[in-house]
Amino acid sequence: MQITFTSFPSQSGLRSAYASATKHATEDDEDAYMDVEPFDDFESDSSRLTCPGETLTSAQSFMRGHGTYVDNDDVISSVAGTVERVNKLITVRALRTRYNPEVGDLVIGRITEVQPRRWKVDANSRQDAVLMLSSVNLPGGVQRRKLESDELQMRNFFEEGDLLVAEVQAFFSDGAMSLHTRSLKYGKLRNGQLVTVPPILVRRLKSHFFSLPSGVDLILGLNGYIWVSKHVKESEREGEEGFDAEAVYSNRNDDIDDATRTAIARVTNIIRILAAHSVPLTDVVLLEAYEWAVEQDADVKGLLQEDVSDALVAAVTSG
Amino acid sequence: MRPPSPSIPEKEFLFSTLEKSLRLDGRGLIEMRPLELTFGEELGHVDCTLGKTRVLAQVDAKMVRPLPERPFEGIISVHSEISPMASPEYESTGRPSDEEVALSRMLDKVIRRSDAVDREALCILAGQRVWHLRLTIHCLSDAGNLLDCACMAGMVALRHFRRPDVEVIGDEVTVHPPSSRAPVPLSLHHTPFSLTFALFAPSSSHTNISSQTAPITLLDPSLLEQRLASGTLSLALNAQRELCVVHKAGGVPLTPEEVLSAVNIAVQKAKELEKMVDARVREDWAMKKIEVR
Amino acid sequence: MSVVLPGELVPAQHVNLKLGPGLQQEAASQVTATRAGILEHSANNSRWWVESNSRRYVPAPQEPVVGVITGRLGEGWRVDIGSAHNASLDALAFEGASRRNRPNLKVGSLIYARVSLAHKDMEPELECFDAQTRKAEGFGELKGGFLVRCSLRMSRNLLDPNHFLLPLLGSRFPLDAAVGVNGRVWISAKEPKQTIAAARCIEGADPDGGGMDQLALKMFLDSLDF
Amino acid sequence: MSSRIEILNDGGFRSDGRRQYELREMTFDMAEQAGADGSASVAHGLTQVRVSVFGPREAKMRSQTIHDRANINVEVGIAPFSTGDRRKRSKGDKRILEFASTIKSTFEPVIQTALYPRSQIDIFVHVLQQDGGVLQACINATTLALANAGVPLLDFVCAVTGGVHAAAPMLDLTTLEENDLPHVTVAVMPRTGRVTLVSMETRLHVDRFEEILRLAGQAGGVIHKEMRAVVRERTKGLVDAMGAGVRTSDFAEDAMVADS
Repeated sequence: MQITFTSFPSQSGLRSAYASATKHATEDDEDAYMDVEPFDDFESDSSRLTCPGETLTSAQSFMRGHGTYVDNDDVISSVAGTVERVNKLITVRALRTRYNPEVGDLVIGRITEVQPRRWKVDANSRQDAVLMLSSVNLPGGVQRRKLESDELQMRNFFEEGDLLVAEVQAFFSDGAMSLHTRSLKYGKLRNGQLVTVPPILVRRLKSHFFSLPSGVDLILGLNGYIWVSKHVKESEREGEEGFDAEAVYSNRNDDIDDATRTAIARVTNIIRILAAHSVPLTDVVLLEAYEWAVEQDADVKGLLQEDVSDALVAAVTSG
Repeated sequence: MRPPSPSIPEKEFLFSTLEKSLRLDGRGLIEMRPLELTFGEELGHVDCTLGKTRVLAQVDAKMVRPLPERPFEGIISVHSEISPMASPEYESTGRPSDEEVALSRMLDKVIRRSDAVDREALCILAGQRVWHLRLTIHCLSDAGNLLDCACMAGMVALRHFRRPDVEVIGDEVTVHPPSSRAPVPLSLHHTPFSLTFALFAPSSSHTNISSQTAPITLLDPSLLEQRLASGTLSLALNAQRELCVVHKAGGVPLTPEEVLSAVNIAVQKAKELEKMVDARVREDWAMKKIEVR
Repeated sequence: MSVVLPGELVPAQHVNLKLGPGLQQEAASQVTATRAGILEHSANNSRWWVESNSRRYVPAPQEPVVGVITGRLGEGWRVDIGSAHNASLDALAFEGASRRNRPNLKVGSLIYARVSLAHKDMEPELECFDAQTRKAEGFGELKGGFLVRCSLRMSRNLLDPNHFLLPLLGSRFPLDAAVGVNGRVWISAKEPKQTIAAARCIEGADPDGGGMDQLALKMFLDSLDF
Repeated sequence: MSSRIEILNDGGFRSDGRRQYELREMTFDMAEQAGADGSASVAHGLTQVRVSVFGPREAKMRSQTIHDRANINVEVGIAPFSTGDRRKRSKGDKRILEFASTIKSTFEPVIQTALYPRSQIDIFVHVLQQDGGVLQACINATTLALANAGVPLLDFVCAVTGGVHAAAPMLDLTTLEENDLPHVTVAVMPRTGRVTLVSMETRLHVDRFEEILRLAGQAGGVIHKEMRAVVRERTKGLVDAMGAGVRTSDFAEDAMVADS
């Protein structure tokens, strides 16, 4: 008996790049995708792909990591992605997923809720992160004692909708992460705009803060949130002694001139283009892309046109 | 306040007994709780109990104008509602609960979609007058497997019900009161019975649902069994080996053989139920002395 | 034996009168029943109460109860004991518990505890030790076994040393039981079959269930396989 | 009216020219939808469904959180223009609610919910065109959307509809055929070949049911192959795109550190 399908002409021209409209498949077909090669030559092929439900290896000789589960002595993949192996540990990394936090990660988040002695922060993770009142810098310096009045004026520091940059401090027992902003690098974000990209495109770098020429600062959050803002001169940053609560928790933007606004918009569009083409974002890539865009003298809006953005990606990736 | 989910010792004890094929109330795995049917004064009024689960069903008929798109067919409507009186599990909130949706859809499928009642036989005068049957299901108490009990009550009520005899001369319709002419039973194509199996994943690791060994299947789950089961399989079928509804959404995955073996068990049970229901309805009719002549 | 209905006047009089469940004093010397049941009094007529059966537990101090942990509550747990409100159980109310060493209870764990505070305007509170001696005295987490739910009357009967059921079961097989007056009885025997038999006997003997007397229950027990 | 049309003619062809066991053209589209964590469009012939998945994310209502696993929320919308008779169905329609609850309970044991305590996974299903096999399209689209969102699944869930015309079983029915024939929707988990969903609402003899159940199980395997091919193609596309960007020594070093 044969199970076959299709009777209508395929219209794949109308569909996107990932659409499939297969003409014919029968049960007797050679299974082209059934590459159940022995696990030994796995090392040679560093980017082996897998899908949910595919058996990867035996559970007796390997340990299961993220993205896998064990059933009947088999390690089986539970996500679609690339198989990675470290010694005996097998993990599958999904290519599109929410942010998986680790302690020490730099993230950008948005306040969703003000609760007693804590803020809830959306950081593109499986649960909202928690920012304790005790984990933020309060006016008056580090040595200052907590006051009950702080609890009553929490909205003066952060309120719903505020964006902030913070570091993952620890995890609660249920897996929710707790953040802290106890460094002058961290805190409320102003003078710019947010771009979101798939978290996998932001890898861990030596520094996640950097400046592009023409006065644009970038913060690459590991959770895929990226902050593009007006450059703040080193000297103008608030020093340790002169912790100025008014400035740190201010809700007002500084004056931003038109050139800077254009530059911010250009960087934002570049990030959007690179993310749409799944190009991992690093300082080098971004700088190169920015220089290319300036060189081409393309207007900010024009970057988003398909031919221009393809050329941009080609320029950046070909090297 | 909803009662909390069963405690860990209850859960573990139930699983350990099921591995030994024991049930907490002493039943076998595919044994139903005793079914009792109590008929009311009126025809089409039945109180159906399955263990401590209890459902009341009542049928009445009135003459209405048929729907314009179906001039030759009578109308059947089923009303069901799970009120908080059935169990503290149910709360009276605006949106119907999942159980309520499942129950009303099951009743709809078993009684209306399966074509149990001959709708054309409910037509009195084409396009002018048809019978409108209204079946109301009251869930009085839920001690597990409310679904089967409600379907059973509904079907038995339809079996037990008799509508007044009518006579049509030309365009004139005469309804004969029960005192002058015996009311007539509904014309039913068949009687489907709903049978629900609770499925339990084998072995102690209940998280791992795709294990190779066969899951434990038990018929007519009690409240605790129902709450702890990892999935149910509901079948509705008649004594003529015809399936009317199969509903298994998620839960432990089964091999086709396991599904079919459950179907075969259900076939046997349906035959037994048919026999019992038939006997009970006849017995009650005989007692009520409906026949005038 | 006299049956009273709610609203009936009760001839309870004593210089040191103490009223139990189901009775209420309205005027100076007028006592009325608030519950239907059998009116009982102590030998010297000082204590009066109405013996009735229900399934809803109203907490009273010092009563032993079986509860299910439903969640964490600050330093302790929230416990369902079948009353109108969840009870709270402090993590330190256990034998040998300290800030460092607290019992490991999960959501869904069963505990045997005593009601330490029951007030109509407050959440009931539980403790798993004797507050004076700080000894467990049988209270604590119940591991394994099975939980049987019965009427309040049945659980009170089971606590009565003269009641036949537990000695009868004990004569057939070894059995651990923790009886809560909130209509929950935890039982544990070696074999699951024995636990099932015990559970079915409790249900059979329940005045609100099978209602079997000693003789009938003995026959019922003999018919079971354990 | 529909009974006037021959379901299966003497030559063994169905009303749309297919053979008994022939499935309609399938289109699986996993292109991203802005904002959603994963999405997919699936078409079986003229039936077309789109599914977006959001999450795992913070639960919108705290009362819905489950302390030891993620809560799954399914909402189904049926476009009024999806059928011939343009009809707006209200959100409280029992049939739609049952549909949503069927999808929810099908995926609840397949998603590894225990990995995400107190989170919520939202699945929004939109039926854009109906021509038979709507449940099958919804299940397949949900599987792909979940895979696309990187939500861990025990296996694919692949669904197909089967029916019987006078003792002749057939697969992947159109609305015309569904109106006339008893039909069953079966979803299989291909790795073990077990069925996780069986849904039938029409009268069918037990023996015929058996035949269809087995046939649909096999057809599920065929659909699985197609779905897997699409997921692989998409994964490969993303991996290649990302690989193309890796060339700065600086980054490669960091990537190594991150991976180990």
